[in-house]
Amino acid sequence: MAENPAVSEAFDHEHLADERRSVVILFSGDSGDGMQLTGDQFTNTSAVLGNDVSTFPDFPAEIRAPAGTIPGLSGFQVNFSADELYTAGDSPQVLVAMNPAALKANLSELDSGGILIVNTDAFTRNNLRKAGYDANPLEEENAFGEYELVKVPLTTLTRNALEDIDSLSTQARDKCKNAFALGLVYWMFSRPLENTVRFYQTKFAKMPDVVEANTRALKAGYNYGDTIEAFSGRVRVPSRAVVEPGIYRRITGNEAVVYGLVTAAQKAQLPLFYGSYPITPASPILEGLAGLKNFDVRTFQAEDEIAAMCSIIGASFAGSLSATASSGPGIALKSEAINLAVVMELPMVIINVQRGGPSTGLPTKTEQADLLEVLFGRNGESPIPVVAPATPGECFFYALEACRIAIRHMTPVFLLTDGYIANSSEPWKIPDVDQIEEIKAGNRTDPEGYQPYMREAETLARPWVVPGTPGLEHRVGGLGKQDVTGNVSYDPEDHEHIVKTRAAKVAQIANFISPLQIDGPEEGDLLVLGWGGTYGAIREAVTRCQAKGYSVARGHLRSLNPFPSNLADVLKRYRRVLVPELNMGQLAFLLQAHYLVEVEKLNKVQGRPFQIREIMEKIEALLD
Amino acid sequence: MAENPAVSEAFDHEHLADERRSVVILFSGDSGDGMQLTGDQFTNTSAVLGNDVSTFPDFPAEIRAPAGTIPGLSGFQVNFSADELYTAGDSPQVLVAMNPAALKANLSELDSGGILIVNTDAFTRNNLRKAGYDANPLEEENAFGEYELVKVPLTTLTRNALEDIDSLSTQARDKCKNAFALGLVYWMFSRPLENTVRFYQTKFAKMPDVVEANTRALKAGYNYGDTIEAFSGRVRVPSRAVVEPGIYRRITGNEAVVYGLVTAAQKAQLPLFYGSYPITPASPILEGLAGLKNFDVRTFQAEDEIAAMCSIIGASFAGSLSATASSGPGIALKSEAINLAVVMELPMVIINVQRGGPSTGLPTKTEQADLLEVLFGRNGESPIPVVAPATPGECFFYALEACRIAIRHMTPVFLLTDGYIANSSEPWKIPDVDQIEEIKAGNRTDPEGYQPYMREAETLARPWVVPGTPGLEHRVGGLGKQDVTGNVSYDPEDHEHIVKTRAAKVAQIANFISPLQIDGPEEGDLLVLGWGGTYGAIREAVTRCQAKGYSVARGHLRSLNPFPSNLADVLKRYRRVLVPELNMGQLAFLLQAHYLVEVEKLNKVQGRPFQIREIMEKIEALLD
Amino acid sequence: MSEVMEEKTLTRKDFVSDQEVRWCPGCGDYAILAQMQKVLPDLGIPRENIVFVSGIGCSSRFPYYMNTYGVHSIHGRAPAIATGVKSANPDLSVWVITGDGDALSIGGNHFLHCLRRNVDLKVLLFNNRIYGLTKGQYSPTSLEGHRTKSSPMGSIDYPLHPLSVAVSAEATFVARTQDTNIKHLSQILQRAAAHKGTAFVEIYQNCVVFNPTAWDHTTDSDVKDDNILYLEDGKPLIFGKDRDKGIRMNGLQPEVVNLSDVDEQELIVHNESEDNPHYAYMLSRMEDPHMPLPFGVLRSVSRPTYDELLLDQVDQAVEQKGRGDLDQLFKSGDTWTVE
Amino acid sequence: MSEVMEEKTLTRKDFVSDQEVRWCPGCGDYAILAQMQKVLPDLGIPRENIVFVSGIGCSSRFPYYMNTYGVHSIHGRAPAIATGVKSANPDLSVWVITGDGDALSIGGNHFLHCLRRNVDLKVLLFNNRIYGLTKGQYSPTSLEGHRTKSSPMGSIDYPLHPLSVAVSAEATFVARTQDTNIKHLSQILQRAAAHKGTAFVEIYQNCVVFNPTAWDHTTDSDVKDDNILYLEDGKPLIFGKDRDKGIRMNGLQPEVVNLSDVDEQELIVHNESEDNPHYAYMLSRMEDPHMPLPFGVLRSVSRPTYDELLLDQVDQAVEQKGRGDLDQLFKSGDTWTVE
Ligand SMILES: Cc1ncc(C[n+]2csc(CCOP(=O)(O)OP(=O)(O)O)c2C)c(N)n1
Ligand SMILES: Cc1ncc(C[n+]2csc(CCOP(=O)(O)OP(=O)(O)O)c2C)c(N)n1
Ligand code: SF4
Ligand code: SF4
Ligand SMILES: [Mg+2]
Ligand SMILES: [Mg+2]
Repeated sequence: MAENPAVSEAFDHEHLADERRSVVILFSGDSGDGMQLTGDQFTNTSAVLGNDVSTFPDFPAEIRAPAGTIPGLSGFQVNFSADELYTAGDSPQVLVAMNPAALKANLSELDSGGILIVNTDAFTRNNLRKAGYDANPLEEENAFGEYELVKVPLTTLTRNALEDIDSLSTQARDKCKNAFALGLVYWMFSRPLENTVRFYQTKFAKMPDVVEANTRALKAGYNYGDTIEAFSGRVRVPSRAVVEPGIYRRITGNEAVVYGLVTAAQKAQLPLFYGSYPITPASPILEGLAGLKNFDVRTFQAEDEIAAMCSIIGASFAGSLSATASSGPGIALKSEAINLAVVMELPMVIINVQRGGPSTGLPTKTEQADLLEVLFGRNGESPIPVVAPATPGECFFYALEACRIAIRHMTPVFLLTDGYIANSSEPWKIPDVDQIEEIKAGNRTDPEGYQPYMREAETLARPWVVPGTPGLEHRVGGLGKQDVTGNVSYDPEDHEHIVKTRAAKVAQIANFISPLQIDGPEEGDLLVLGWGGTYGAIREAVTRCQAKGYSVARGHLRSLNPFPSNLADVLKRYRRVLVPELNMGQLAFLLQAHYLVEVEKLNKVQGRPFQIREIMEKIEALLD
Repeated sequence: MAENPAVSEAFDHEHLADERRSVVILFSGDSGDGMQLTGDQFTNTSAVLGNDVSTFPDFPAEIRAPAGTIPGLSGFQVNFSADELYTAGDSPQVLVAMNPAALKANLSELDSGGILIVNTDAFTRNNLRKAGYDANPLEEENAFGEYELVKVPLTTLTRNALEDIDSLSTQARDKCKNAFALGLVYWMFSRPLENTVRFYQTKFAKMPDVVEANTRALKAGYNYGDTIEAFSGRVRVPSRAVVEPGIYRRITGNEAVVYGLVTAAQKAQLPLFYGSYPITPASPILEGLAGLKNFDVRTFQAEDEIAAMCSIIGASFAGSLSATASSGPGIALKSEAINLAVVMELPMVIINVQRGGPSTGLPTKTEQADLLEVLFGRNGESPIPVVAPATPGECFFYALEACRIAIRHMTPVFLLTDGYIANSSEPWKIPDVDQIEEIKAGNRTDPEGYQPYMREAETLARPWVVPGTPGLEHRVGGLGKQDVTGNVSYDPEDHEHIVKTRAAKVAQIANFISPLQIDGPEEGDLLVLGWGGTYGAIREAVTRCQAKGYSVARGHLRSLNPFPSNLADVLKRYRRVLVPELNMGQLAFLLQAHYLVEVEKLNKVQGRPFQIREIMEKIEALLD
Repeated sequence: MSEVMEEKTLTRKDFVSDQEVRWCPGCGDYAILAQMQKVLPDLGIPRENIVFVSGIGCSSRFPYYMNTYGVHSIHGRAPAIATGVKSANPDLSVWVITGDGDALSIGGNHFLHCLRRNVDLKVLLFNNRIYGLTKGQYSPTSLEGHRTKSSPMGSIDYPLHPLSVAVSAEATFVARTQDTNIKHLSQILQRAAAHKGTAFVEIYQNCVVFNPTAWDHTTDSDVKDDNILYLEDGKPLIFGKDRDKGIRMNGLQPEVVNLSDVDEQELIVHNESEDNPHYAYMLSRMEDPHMPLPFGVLRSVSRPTYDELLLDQVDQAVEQKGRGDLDQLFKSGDTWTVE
Repeated sequence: MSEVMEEKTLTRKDFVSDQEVRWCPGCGDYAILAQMQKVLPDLGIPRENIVFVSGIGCSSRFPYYMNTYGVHSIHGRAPAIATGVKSANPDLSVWVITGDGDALSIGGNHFLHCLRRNVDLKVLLFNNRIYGLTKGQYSPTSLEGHRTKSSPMGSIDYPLHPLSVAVSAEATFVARTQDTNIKHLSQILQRAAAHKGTAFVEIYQNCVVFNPTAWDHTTDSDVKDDNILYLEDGKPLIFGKDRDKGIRMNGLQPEVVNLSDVDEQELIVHNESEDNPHYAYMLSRMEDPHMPLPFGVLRSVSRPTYDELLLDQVDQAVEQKGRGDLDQLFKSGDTWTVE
């Protein structure tokens, strides 16, 4: 059914190949080896071919290690499939190791029977030492018994292929070895080259010799596959059979957040003010928005996270849709100012792309350990709605939704994502822009009866009045205040009243959000409840357990504050509740406190996403 | 039994007076009227006389209002008693109102039948207007029917008394009217003047005419009482009968913290480094310590709270006992740096003198709403021990204890107090310095086998090695790390291991702290569980309910993280658990999450402490 | 600023809010408030286009008393909030009210960065050399040795010079005036309002309660004229009760000379628009006891403002790429169609 | 510094830690690390008395590579942490390693305040005019118009001048040097080490990955000698490949002159200990293209340090009140006895 303009005739009658429903490939090499780009190309081509895809880039630790070392590795794992996919796969069936370090670091992950492609040219004494090998493992007998080892002198072959491109230095030519490797992998999985060739043409438009070199290396790699017949056979991963019609693209969580924010601003007919300070893994949101100034996006790279937060308070006060993003240390720094936003009751979105903590922690790794912080990390009683998308694609919808909540309820809103969904990608069905509901952001202009903290009955939202509106001049601040008038007040009853009103306002949002959906039996032995980026692994694990006949259902929370109103009820319908989280049990803690149900916990704090099998094992252990 | 050097013969045979077990007086007037000083003097004199005393100063909101307005009021409530006291009293039996605003703001609090002393001179048209009176209430008939109204032209009388002190301006003489008022109240309760006269002599040592004026006004007030016989009778509040022997003084919570920190440093034989940024109500700790440099106390007034927190990390790294204090907004700002302290595993104490929040909130008012913040207000999994004294006097012991825990377990420790116990005072039995246990702070100097994150078996504490020690050079930081070596590590298992180790280290402190003590039946209908400054009101309420025959017991948590190890067990022994808190239910939330017991809540978020009767009502409602 | 000027002429009263003013009697803040309320009507800016943003401190209560839009924010952060306000709506006239602690202690960094970005804000620093609101601890402008609640043995911090810090932060407008010097104050407020870019004004302000003698040398009629140098653009640096003293360069250093001894030609001629900021810096370092304190505009140069440049980029982007179109954006890059 | 000097002479190797250095190949940080490791043995400070404190950034990994005590702290806060270290133990030699983002963006305030307090710290700012660690956004020293990941249309922030900011923050020692200029770098490190008080050194550092051309004008052999002015105390300001150019004052402004045209006598003579900081400020504002960039020590004056003054107050207090006695303290004020 998939019409695919990029699929040339040549590839349509590939029938000789072995067929597989899905395959996971891990590309691993030095940061300089272009692994992200290579993985990206493979993923795009596969997506365009009609596969479902899911990726997991694993960046090197923040400091660039000297080439050849394990800390300097950059990895890109792609799962592509004929069926629907929810994770980038527990472990690869194909490992492309550009140097000894890549082999050393990843070999243990490779599925037994998997294919191992190594660049033999990189196995020099120096590189072996840097990777921590005493001897060259490629020379050891039977070292790779359980794998299909494909030794390729990638550097040499690439050099040979590009011999006559004189305008390029050897270094520049050597850079093309990833194209050679990609070509080889394309051959293995019967993928067309057009897409990538076109990519080279666009990316290096100003350097025709670089286009030529890469294209040639790519083709050489492809042809090399044909020639050597190294593999036990080519593999075919067919297109998905049933896919919702539409136009698709790949999207990462950070990209989706960027699009979601811009869409919200357009739908609210407001400029978007985005104030932020760079930090891994949130910086791409700033960088993405900085490139969209023609949408009246105003990006402000602040001097620090405090200023970033304050700037969006100011911008919101002055009538912009405004947002900021940060991670770990930066979110902590914002907390004082966030509290001002709570008290001023102004709309804005604070994005926390969670990373491994505490403190500087693991900047490039993922974790879900900031949930309690965003709920409670401020002095006093300070309620803030929290939404958390489950997948890269959902980041679009929930960024938009966070803006909608912020404006409708006049409150700062937290959008919680994490390093995993921020950087990994999945196919995204491009929404019909016209179908997206407008955001009503009408600023009040009528002075009649105006009071700064008067409230809408349904939402308890106060009016958004912006400077420039005659007759509505008013002052707001962080001191204790009287409701309705907004006047500074130290009166005991005024204080208690407004504290409770703020709480009620946020609690009331439950009336506006969808109830928790359950996938599986309506009642039963076990409910697996998740939130955020663990979605794919949980979904897959539960589906597989259901297939095995277990009485297990699954729900995924997208609103962490308030919880959906049916949650209490849902929790009661299962004998046990399991919450898998990439932290020490933060959602579990909240559920116990709120609903007094005992929660089983599956916790992982390793800077890495769950594997499907880890969750399956836990489910089975609980139910066997 | 109370030997009291300050009690002159003259007062020993006061037998004519009516006798009361305890009385609550509220002094209220403009910030400039010297109410704090007046209240303080009355309290000291009463304490020295052998009464138990408990005080509650209520400062004006941070901005000095123009004289005569309600926001400009400064109040000082003192409860003095022949029995043991736990609070400053629910409501006064005597109100001294220096102006119309004081009357307006406090009259409704005065017990029916209470005595109302007003300065009639201050009831000018202007002042009445500022207080919001349309007419002079003193001129209304029966306006004060239920009270004993004593009208005193305080200003005039004071001026008259000081007529011939030419060296003082009228303004300066008028300032003495609080002394006149105090003298009058001294007369009412048969208190000696010596103590206060001595105080004037010391305080105004350099201004003999001021000493003379105040002393004369004081005596004039006293004599005025004798002369007018305005009151239904003088009241005698006898000394306490059974008091633990010892030397006593009055102490506020902030003073006690100062003494606790200095004592800890002396007992650990370390310099005390205190880095802080001024903020209400924590500044007095900085100011107190700044005056104790001869104890090798080094105070650093930082440029902000972040720098303050960072400076104590540096000082701790370099071997000082170190501490900081702040409140609401400042604690929020420190959170990023606190996380560094968690990861560096260095000893230090962070004091949060809680005030009304969120944001700037109610700087001079009390609240307990930062409990969840100190537990969870940091990115990642970041456990910190939290201790909370229950009374001003206990602040001494728990400041000392916080230092002890910090050093023994090599961790930052939170000390949670609040505006109420920080500013209010109680008699404090001066401890025998020699009896206070030393704090073992031995820095490791032996290079043999040293690793920065090697750990003691019992505490999991790492060694405290300070720069200057040869052979133990090492580097620490906020990045993910390997246990034992302390090396930077992004390894999944290393990360999970150290996250769990930090949690275990803090959990293990439960082995070192005393179990929760119960006052009342070992099991029964209701356990009232409190923490922090609500102690007095809870204790008194429970005692009274017990006296009424209710099956109610009481416990007070001083360690909020970890909880005492017997807590789970204690909670099970009562049919219901009630947690009164000055927040929306934070401890209740924790108990539900940890122990899955349903908790009844009594919450008050009014910037004011509980009244005894509020808690009694709740207990009775639950048990009737 | 909005193009459309309001027709109705405003008066002082239009700028007085309904909130009771709550500073200590005698506080210098009153005079500044009064001058501000007097100056604003003359600027021709519609009241609804004016926003006051402050941090925390006695001085920071200011916005409550102005019948305009206002934010009483958090300690030290007003410049960052104001940057957001101005970037969201460059038509607004945005004023930052701050204290010596608010601006130079906790807020030092935001102060620096709003100046260097030249955001079109008017920043008024009420310098009383003390923390007023928290009842009297020393501030970053307190003098060495100052005994306060938190420095009972005297402060050991060297004070910052607000004007020097501002100049070094690339400020395009730097001025000094004083609460009690009502006419001068009002002139300077007008000059600040007229400047496009960050206009920084240090206002000596008397905290009668916690630091009442801080500015005696500039208010006592006996000495003040010898201690203050009123700057006038294009005029030589002359001061003194009898205007008999002047400043000239002696090598690399400025020095005070008697006009009876030297020719006026030798004096430094004030040039507030001197591009190289080191001249303004030199002025900012003139202090008692050896030198008079410059009052007035030390520096006023013109540079594009942050908010201007920000919006320019938006316009440019629209020009280059066309007004943003979501559908186009979503479909940029590789897409595929499922039917 | 400790009075007792270690007997054993240390070598470069003694300062190399066991951690693998992880900067990009070609990064300027390597050279600075190497020079530091070379200079330290000559200072005669026992290794255990040396502490390196850094924030976050590529440059801030520095402490891991030094076999001394070290703290790799959080972004921008190293000066505050170092202040705590030094106050707790003034015997230590404390070095702060920071980047242009770390020191001047998020850390601007602490930077300012440690300088003004004159805490005895050596602060080395590795200026590469970019955020290296977060992969290439513009920094507070990036030039206007600089296109980076976060400024695709060019930066609209005016850059800060680190030396100017330092001077205005009352710095007692201010210097500039460069990663590739090994000999000069090593001299300046020695000078910084010898200074008592905060010694601030800006080091031009090459980020080969994200901003490789930033310092071409000071490294390209064709032009560098015309762009750099090496300061020597007591010597006239002369520069140029052929040392044929000099700087003199023209009214209030410095100007470049050809030595063939003017007498050397007219040139400004460098005086690093000039008390009035406006001379150092003037030097700090000399920039290409019109003026050469001063390298070397711009300012070095002597003032009591914060840590000294702090400990002095402790000593004084002990002298005045006697060594603190807890029992006495507790019993100060009104007490009463119950028997
Ligand atoms: C984060 C934070 N820290 C500390 C405080 C306490 N605080 C309020 S105002 C102030 C200083 C006021 O001094 P200044 O800025 O000079 O203003 P002034 O009161 O003198 O006008 C301080 C320390 C606070 N409100 N918030
Ligand atoms: C609180 C906080 N905000 C942001 C970051 C992300 N971050 C790390 S280093 C850095 C800037 C680095 O630039 P610079 O100080 O110039 O050092 P360089 O890498 O160029 O040596 C940033 C923004 C962080 N680690 N912590
Ligand atoms: S404390 Fe000082 S600055 Fe504050 S209102 Fe009073 S006089 Fe003014
Ligand atoms: S990114 Fe730049 S500064 Fe960082 S290590 Fe690489 S070259 Fe050096
Ligand atoms: Mg001030
Ligand atoms: Mg940099």
